[in-house]
Amino acid sequence: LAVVEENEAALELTKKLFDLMKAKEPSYDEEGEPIEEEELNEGEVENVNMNAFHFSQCGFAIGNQSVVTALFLALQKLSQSQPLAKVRFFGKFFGIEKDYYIAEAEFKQGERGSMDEEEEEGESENEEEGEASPPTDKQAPKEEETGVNTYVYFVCNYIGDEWVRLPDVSPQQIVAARKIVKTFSGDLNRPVSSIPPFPWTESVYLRAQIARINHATALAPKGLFIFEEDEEEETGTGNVIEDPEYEGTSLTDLETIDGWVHKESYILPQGRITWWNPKGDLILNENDDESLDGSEHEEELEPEEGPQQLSSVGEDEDVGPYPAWSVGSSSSLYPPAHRTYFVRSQRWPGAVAYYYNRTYANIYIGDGLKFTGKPFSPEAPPAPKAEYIIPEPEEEEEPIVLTEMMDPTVEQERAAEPEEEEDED
Amino acid sequence: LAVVEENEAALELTKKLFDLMKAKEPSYDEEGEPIEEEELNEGEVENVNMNAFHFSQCGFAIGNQSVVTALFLALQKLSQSQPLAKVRFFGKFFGIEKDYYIAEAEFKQGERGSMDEEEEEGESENEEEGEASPPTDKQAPKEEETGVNTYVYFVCNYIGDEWVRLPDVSPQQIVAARKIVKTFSGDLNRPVSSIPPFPWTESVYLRAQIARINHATALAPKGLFIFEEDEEEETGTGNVIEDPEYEGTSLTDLETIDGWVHKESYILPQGRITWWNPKGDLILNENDDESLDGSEHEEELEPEEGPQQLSSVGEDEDVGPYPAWSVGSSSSLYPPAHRTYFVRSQRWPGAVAYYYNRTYANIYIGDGLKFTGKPFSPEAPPAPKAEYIIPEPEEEEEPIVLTEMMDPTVEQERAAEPEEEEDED
Amino acid sequence: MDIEICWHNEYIGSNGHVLNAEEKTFLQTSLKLVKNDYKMKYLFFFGKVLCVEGQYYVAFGTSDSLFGKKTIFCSLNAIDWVQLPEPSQELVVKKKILALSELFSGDFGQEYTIDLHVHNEPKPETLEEKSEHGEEEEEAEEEEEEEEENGDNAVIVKEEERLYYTLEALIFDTDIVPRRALFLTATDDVVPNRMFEGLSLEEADKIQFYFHKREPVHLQQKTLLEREQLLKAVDFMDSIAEDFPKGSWALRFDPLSNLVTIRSLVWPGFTFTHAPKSKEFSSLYFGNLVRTSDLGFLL
Amino acid sequence: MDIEICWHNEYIGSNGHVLNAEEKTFLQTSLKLVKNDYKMKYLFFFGKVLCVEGQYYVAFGTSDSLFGKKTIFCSLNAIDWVQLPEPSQELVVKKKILALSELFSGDFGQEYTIDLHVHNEPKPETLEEKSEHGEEEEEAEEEEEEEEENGDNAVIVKEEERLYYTLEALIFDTDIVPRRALFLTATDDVVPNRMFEGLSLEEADKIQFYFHKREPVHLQQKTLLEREQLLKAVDFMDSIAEDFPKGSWALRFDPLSNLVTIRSLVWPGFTFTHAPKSKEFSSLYFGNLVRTSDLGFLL
Repeated sequence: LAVVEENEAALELTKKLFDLMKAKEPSYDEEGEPIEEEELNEGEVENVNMNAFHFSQCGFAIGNQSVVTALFLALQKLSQSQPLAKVRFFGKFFGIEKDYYIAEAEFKQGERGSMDEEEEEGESENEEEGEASPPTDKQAPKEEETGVNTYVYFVCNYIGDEWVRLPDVSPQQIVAARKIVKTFSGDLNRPVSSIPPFPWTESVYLRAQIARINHATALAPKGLFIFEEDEEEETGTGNVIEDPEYEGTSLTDLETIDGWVHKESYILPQGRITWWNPKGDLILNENDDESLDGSEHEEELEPEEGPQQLSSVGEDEDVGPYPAWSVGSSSSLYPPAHRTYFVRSQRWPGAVAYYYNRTYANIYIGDGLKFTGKPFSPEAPPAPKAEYIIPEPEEEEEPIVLTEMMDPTVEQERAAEPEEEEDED
Repeated sequence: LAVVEENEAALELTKKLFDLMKAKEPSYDEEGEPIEEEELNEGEVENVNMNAFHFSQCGFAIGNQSVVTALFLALQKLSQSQPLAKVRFFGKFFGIEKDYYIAEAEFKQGERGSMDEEEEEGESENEEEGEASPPTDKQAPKEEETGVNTYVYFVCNYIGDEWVRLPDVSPQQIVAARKIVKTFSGDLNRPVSSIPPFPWTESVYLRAQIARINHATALAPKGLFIFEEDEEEETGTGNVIEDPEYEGTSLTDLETIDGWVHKESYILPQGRITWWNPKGDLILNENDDESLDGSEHEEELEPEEGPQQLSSVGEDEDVGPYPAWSVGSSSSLYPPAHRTYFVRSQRWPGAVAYYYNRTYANIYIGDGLKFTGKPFSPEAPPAPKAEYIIPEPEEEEEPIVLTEMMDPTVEQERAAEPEEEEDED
Repeated sequence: MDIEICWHNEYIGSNGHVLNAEEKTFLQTSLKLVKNDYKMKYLFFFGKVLCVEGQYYVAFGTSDSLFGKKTIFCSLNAIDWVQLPEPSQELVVKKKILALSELFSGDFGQEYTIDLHVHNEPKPETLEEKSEHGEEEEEAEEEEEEEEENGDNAVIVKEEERLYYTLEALIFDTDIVPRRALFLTATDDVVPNRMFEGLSLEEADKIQFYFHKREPVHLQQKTLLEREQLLKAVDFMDSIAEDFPKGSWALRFDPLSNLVTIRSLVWPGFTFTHAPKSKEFSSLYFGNLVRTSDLGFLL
Repeated sequence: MDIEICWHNEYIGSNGHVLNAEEKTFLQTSLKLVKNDYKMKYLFFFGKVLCVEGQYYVAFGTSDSLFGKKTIFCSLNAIDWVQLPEPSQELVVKKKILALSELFSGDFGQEYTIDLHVHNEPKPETLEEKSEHGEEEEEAEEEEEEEEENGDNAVIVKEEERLYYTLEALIFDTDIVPRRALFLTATDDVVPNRMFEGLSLEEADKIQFYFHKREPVHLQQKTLLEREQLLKAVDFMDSIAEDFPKGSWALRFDPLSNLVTIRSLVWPGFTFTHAPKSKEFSSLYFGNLVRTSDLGFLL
């Protein structure tokens, strides 16, 4: 038996949760008959409950069962309020003052729309860049509904709060986010004070980190996904579909790192998934694999390359002296078929995926910062105000090829600098 | 942070648990190399962890996660110490002083053996009956390694204690157990003082109740099991095997009672699964289905009949005015495919089965007593020392057919009386 | 509340029942609002009544002192709660209601006909309405009933009323605390004892160290000499060891989880748990709200 | 212990980590034996150090008073525990050991070469043994090392020693309690405060109401006037609000679970949880035992 204690803030949130709970109930205003209200959207919502169980078996947790249930209610409400096809819980970012709960969504075909007022707001706070206007040939254009903007993200500080849609991310924002090391405050509208400066609000920084984390750590069990019409050899970015003949991933593979592949392509140094040729106006269509093949086009610039979608995570570059991934299982007692297997990222601590009997999920719960394995200063800030710097390849086998070209503009500098981080997110 | 507090009894049990934990570790006495000790038996042990999760989603629990893990360790140790093919957790009986944890085991082919000293002990305490000797034609013979003795049961009072093997059960013991209402004490060797008298110790009473509960409440999802070589029509006791083409049970069925079938046949009033003809010396072989067909043999006595193996539980007789089973699911929020479905017995409160995505399990956690739905006195004690009584059919459509026959012996009275309980366990 | 519900679930599992994830979430949320809306000083989640269809979730609270008049709350879905109104039946009717033995239907409005003839026991009349295929004997009874219903000697009560009386009796019988958990102040207020550190291991497995959290009944009947032995500030309640019938509680200490569990044999489904040497204790009811009447046979 | 481990898991989940079912079972069982075998008066499970291979489970205890000399226990499998011997390195070596920044290997016997030259920082020498494909620059360093190892200015220490010193520092920095949870008796004994009923909601979200569970360091430096304001029996420890650098703690109140969570930004992975208005508090560490040194950039 327990005494219920309460305070105002808690009461406020409790009422919001109560509304979520009520929302799932059909109304029965008249005698017995359920009232059909306006048709609600029915997006597919992740089985948070089951996934939370498996994560907890592996030592990772979103929170207790009540938190998980409340989270499901909140995701379900989100999926009903917008024309979403799919919603999953991306994870949680710790902030100094508040945390962010993050939902990853896919809109139904053609229903994505723009961000309405919210996007406008976000854009107006972007003081320097004009990436909403058509891209010039000087600056890598934003990927629209594809690449790093394939998914739309919604965040809230407390489960039960309204979900706030994050703006799409531009290559320049990703490039800038890579250069800073900054703990989140928990306030989306706060400017990010960092060295070097990050000229947008925390919402943009958050969105950029989500993109980096997702493209570096979203994993799938080997064999579950295949490329449609065997385009994998060519581009690594073909349309990926579930293999209808998938029979589960071998437990022997899961005990090592071999059971896991990347579900997403890495973000190129440029800040995009598909390489944009800064030389010409030609914007490469990401589904047009032939145009990506450098040899056929005889471009002067080598396109940037990174690990491909569905490549084995065992091939990922080490984090300093350590392997990029660490595997484990839920049990030392149960026979292999009864264990839940997991893999966690060393580069993005808090990113983890589990596998159990053909089901799997990814989650990220961390401070949103990359671990580089370098002593003391996880990421050395670049010298401020430097002139054009030839990027130094670090910890990499192949030096980056630089060709003779025109004097770079400021924008080109921006696009060029992050190459030191290639492959890492 | 927590202070560890301890007392003697707890310390004793803790050491036993510690030994269980250590047992699972390979020994590394020399430098690094694991030492192979005597070959341990490797029986298949139920995935207690996963099943406990699903049960808890439905509101039923064995205990917290530590209890569940300790239980697995204990079952695993049991499976290694004897030539068992399969072990599952049958459930828990509450006793006044101690509880019983019960494991259900199947021995490997031909390895079952007798109970050694333990059985002898059990038998010696049986003062009146001589069922260890070959059955006479006056008394229904014990089923050997089949029927109510298909499984072997092991019990302990605390997880971590030694498992004690329970003796096989005779028809007379089942018949006697049906007549009494008695809470367990938790002491296997204690005599059962009841009205009418039960002439064996609590271990026999426990074993009889387990048989009654298992044969009444062990369920399987519809479609998972099929009869080998379509013998089902004839006897209801054919060899049951898993359907290799099973694709899961329909969720629509699981939302009602239609998703569930009996995994075991009911125990006949006689106290056996296969009917034994008291008229002649002929003992029916339970696998010889033709011999069971009354019409072919033209016996004078109608064989007793009860609901058959793999029959739908929806056809079970009501418990007084209430349906025998009640169904439910883990969630009102998640879409049907993400829910765990369960069915619980009204007749044996504490017996429950769950289904989730082709997996299922049964468990019993209760006081070992039947609920009859009758006011005040769950089971009216029969008038003591009465002469031969013609059994009155209760709550049944068909009256029982009685044929003219010789004056009954005491044994026949025993065998006849329980007919009032037909179909109920 | 939050913590306690968690705690319940981890441990009361030894009783075979837990609240599942959704129930916990719903209860935590909705009971906070109940406490606030009804201005309860103390609010306790009591358990779950298993009915023929569905269940009742039950909570109770007091708006003033711990021993104050209890308000009983009920919910069908763990979200929407109603306060059960206190019925005003005569004592004789109340007794007959408490003697009803059929399961609760799960419908507040379900009606029960209480026969006030000088019979041995009331009959489960409502049940027969459901069993259409009754035997002749039952039909005969039904006719009898109908007569009674028309006469002055039958009272029709609602399940809501039966629920109130039965829960009141159940809570009266089973709402227990370890010795020293509550404290009687100099001004005769009953308050949680801040100094309470749990029973010792020696105390914890004896039922005389558990008390009914209510105004004492047996205590008044003790001789002055007996009362002399007691600590006024602590022993101001009835010990459950004095409950009738004897043996109506089963106490168990589990060294694995280091917990004492007390089950009521009179009200099967009621479980109380205490972790010795800690402040922690809690109880939960999961049952069909039918009192055991044949304890004599069982024990 | 049992209860606390349960409690940890339900709530520390907000940190992203929990102990899984097997870990809980193993810890509950094996730590009871540790407490008994080593005759610890107080024994606390502290957390889990994530290593390159596997992990170290960590517990610590005192055999006398709460502020007594801490014994640190370590286990690779949560079953078998060893007491970490206290190393006897000179202060200068200890400081260099604490400044090591590479991950722990998961092997007690792993050796680290501590360079005592007047360099800026010790180099992560052990790591290079593993990275076979090092660049020329690193190879050059390795040669340098070898020279040093042969000289008098290098000390080889074992991971066991590094583990002890680092854990000692971590526990010193992070072992915290809410105000009033501990009590200073008239005889200067520190004991758990039986009257502790938790922080109020107003107190609970301010870091000055949380204290280091150790002999105070900053307190002595206060003026008499400042000390006059303090309650001797309660404010006998350092508040974490005085920790340097400022902002090394992130405090959060979650109204949904009604819990305060305090995370250390200096030792990422350390989380303390308190349920306001309850006796409940606990903490757990899940991390790689590397102290953050670039807090200036992060904040």
